[in-house]
Amino acid sequence: MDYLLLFISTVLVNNIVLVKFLGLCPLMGVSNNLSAAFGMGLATTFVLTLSALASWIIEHLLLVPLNIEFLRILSFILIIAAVVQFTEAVVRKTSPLLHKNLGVFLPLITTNCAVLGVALLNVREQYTLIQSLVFGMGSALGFSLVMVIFAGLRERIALANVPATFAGAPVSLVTAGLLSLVFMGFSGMI
Amino acid sequence: MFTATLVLTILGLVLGWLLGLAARLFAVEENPIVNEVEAMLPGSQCGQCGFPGCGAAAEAMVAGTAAVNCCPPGGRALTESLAQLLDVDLNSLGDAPVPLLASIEESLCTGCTKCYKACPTDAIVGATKQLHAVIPQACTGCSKCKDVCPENCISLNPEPVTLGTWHWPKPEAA
Amino acid sequence: MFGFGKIRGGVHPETHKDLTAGRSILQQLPLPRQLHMPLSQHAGVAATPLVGVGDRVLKGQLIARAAGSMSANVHASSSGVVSAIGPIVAPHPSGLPATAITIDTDGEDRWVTLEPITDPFSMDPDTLAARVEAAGIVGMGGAIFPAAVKLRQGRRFEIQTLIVNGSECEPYLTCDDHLMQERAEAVVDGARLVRHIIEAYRVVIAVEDNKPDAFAALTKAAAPHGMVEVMTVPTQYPMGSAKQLIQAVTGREIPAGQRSNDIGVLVHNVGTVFAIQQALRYGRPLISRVVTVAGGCVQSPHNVEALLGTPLRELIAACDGLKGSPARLLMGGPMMGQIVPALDTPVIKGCTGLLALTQREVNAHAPAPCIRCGRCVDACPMGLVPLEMARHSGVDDFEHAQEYGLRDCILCGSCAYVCPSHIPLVQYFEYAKGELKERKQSEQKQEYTKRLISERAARLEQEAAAKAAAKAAKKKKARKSRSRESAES
Amino acid sequence: MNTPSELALRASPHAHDRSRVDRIMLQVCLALTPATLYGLYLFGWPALFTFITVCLSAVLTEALCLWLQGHSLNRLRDASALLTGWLLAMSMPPWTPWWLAVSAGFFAMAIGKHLYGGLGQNIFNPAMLARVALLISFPVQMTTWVQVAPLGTEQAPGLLHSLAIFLGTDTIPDGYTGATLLGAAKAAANGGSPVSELVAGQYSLGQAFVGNTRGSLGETSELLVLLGGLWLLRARIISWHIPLAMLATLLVLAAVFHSIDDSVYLGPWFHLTSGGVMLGAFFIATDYVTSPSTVAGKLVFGAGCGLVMFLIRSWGGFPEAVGFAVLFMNALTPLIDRTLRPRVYGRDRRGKAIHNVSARKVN
Repeated sequence: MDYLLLFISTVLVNNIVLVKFLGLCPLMGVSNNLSAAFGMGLATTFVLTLSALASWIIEHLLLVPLNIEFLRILSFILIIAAVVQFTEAVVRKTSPLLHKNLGVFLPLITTNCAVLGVALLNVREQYTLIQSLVFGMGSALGFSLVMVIFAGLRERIALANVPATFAGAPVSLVTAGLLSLVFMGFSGMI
Repeated sequence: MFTATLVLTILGLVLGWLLGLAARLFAVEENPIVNEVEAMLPGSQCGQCGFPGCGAAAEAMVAGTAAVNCCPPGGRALTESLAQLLDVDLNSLGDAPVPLLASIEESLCTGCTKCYKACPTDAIVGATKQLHAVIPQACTGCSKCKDVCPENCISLNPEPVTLGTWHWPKPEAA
Repeated sequence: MFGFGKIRGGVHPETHKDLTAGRSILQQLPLPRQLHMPLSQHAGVAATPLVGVGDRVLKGQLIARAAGSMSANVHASSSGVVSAIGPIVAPHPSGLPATAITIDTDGEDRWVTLEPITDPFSMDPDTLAARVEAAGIVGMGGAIFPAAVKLRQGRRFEIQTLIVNGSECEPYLTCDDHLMQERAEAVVDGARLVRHIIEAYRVVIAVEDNKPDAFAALTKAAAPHGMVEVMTVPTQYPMGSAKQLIQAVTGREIPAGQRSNDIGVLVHNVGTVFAIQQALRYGRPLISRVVTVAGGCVQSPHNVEALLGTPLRELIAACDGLKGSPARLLMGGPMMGQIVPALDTPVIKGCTGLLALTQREVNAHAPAPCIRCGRCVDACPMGLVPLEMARHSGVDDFEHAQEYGLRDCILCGSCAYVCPSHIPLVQYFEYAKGELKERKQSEQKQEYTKRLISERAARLEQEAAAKAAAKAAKKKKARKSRSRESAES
Repeated sequence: MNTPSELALRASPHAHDRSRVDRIMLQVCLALTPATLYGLYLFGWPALFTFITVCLSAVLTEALCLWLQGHSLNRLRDASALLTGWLLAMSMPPWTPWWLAVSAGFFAMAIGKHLYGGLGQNIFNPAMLARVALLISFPVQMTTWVQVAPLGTEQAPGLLHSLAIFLGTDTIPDGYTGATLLGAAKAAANGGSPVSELVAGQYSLGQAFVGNTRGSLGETSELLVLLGGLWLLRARIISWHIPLAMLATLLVLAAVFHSIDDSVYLGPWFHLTSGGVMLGAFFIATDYVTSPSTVAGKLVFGAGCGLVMFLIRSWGGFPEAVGFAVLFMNALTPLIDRTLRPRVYGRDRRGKAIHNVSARKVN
């Protein structure tokens, strides 16, 4: 039950994108097409879950025993980069079209602050292995949910005649803000 | 200090090894995109795009030095499929050149068969000392016939709109 | 069997059919001085003219022959002299020219010798189909598909139900209604003949329930022949569309990409059936048709039986002219009819009506932005999402427009009729369909040129090879003769 | 007539029913009128000032935006700005001070609507967007609910006093303000005391329905709002799918949870008759622009609104949830529209041609 609560909380209430404002780069970059956004969501889910797991292992089996916590960020980035490279190889093999759609944003998951953020938050909140995994997956699903919703909205906005001053990134950013406003309705739950 | 260096080195080595393994496991063979583009082009080597032939045009398009709508015989359909393949924004392109059709001024034609021989698509029919005529369905508007005509009796004009080709224009937006 | 009758969506436009109600078909129109017979009054390839300028022609004489199987014959609708073969303003909204044979009538209206058939039921169906083809009959409800092609296609299928389409759902139009009322026997006879040709198990004449007189007349006429059912279907636009009518009568849908034949159904319009009856019983080719002349701007609206080729002006004159200047002048009904570019354009085979509408009747307004109210979605009889189709067509995103159903759109106009924003939805679809067609054609042309180029390359290669071979042979021969010479010496 | 002019080149159909956008908008306004008048009567002069200010602010902002974009001001005639302002005014506290009323109308029109290109292009319901944005930005003012003080009674402030309250030069008298019933229930639940007692003490179905309770104009008389909504249904301005799905979902969820533990969860009738649910179901959620356009989509949308509303009301931090629920489903609308389409004639749900063995004769 606790895990379920943690999961719902990370998906809806403390959404990584709309409430913690992490991972905005892919949100803006890849959400102009629904299928790409969905693919990005899946890829990020994969990376996030895997890196949350791996970073926990590194943290607790390597850094803490050896007393070298000061290497935390460095080693986490190393792990994330490796996981992303691995994911890219997989995506390229399994879905060339998705690979093309995601383009540069796939390797850029490396610098997706959500990924590093979740790994670091796991340490800060002193989550257990399972909790880290749930937190990682919840965050990733929250990220995917927002990506997909946002892509749907942007496909509609793309057809609207937005005033030239706001067309493109401005209206997307405002929409992200409004969406975040909407998600505030879930605050107070849990 | 030593531990830190060692840990990072080992970490790097292990991850690198894993990635190398993954790269081999998920290797993808990529086919050269230039061939794909060339296969899509009409292949009449007409040169209306300004390049010596379809192969050169394909190379230029992939390199980004030629616009994807530079091929008049290919028309909008080709432009769109190329734009999708090469990931080009269609709206960023200017107006495409209009496809043209050759027509022979009958009063001037001497039946020299020069155009007939030059046509890459066999779109001109006729025989020696007889009037030549253009088959519009086969003509790509490449102007090769015009270049060789000694009588200057070939002209290139945009395709006329007929009942068969007319269609409703886009309504004005509200 | 009467349990179906439901179609999806649809609209209930004001019918305005009372304008011509109770007025029988005007038959004796003054013979026009000139008749323009366009070579393309049918779907498919234009017919090839058989006469030249200056030729005398008789009424009913074949003046242009069908070019290939998807085409239709054209007959002179009165006797006279061919005065021109050339472009006239086409009965088409674009106002572009179309080739037509112009006949200066001589006033004698002299028929060619006709070949009536005394007992068509004893004849071979294929022969009858050939007679229908010879008579130049096309779909008279506006579809203008060559009738003989449809009959022949029908013969290749096991047709369960022949539906005679009497559900004239377009507002104003009553030409079919009057045909059914005044010539019920001929319509029933025609239905039996078509049934004989395609060997259908069952014949249903489907009449919308707002035409009780036609229903009564047909029922009476059909009574002696047990096999013709006369059935009412609900009054609803677009009930007259074949797909919808089939759904209403049989409860089945035509699978996407297939034709009604595939589900064992064939639909013919009452006008077509009547023309077929005339051709088979009396040998008369298709040279006239009933046209509804109506609308708020017509002095005395009537149905008139007009010779094909009659300038539209004459029809209006026969109805005592116009009152006021019309906001729209249409050929066909208001829902799917098209604007007429000029009143000189002639009556053609698919001309169901000539409407002169007032501004109030048209009720046109400047388009406003789409408010996504979804009324078009509710009105669409095909289950499409017109608002999305139009939005994507508007930005030339035809792929998405197709995804939302552009391909299945029958252009019935129900969506545009109910749109509170008055968006010209149908024009968006026409535009998108036209663009897609153009693209397909240019793709086909490209394939064709590619083939031509490779053929040419092969030919050149062959020629070069042949030349080389000839050269080699010559050389060889020369060498041989030289060696012989040297041997001899 | 012989020359095909630009105007003449019009595609079919050449007939049209009598519907027009402006007529639809005005009909919706008309449907709101009884509830509005009653609400204005209940809350007196300050409410009238607020109402007029919000509507005026919305219309003027629309005019400003149209002017800035170089559009014709004729577009104001479609009355959509008036309707948005009206709905917004009906969902705000009746005695909202002038500056809040002005910003509400401005936010709804400028950010909620014209940023996206104007009529028909916005993705969130402008009225709800403005209400939620203000609720989060000015939580105190936006939850200042005055007690019912019908015009002509002693409690009702006079015209001048009302104006002073509205302009902020005078404060609202003590004892006038309090929480809405839903707010009180939320507070009770948070404080750990059973809501059933509170409900038993203060709530009566009849009262809530007729509307002598604290709340916004659209929240007080659920009955009049419901009647207006039913009239819209009858006039075929809206369809039954969204309201029914929304109310039914809320009803069922509330009934189930209430029967599980009535000390924590409010009863179904309480849910339905409080917090402007009727206004939300018939007037807000059914907004054409921001709700799905297909039947299946509408049902899902309505059910989603009901579900989210129940979630927030039962476990969230905000007492009433119509705004958040509708906005959340607005965000999902493009996805719903994409996935839930009608079945196409001759095709199955997935768009494949329906199966048929061709009647072609074999030989």
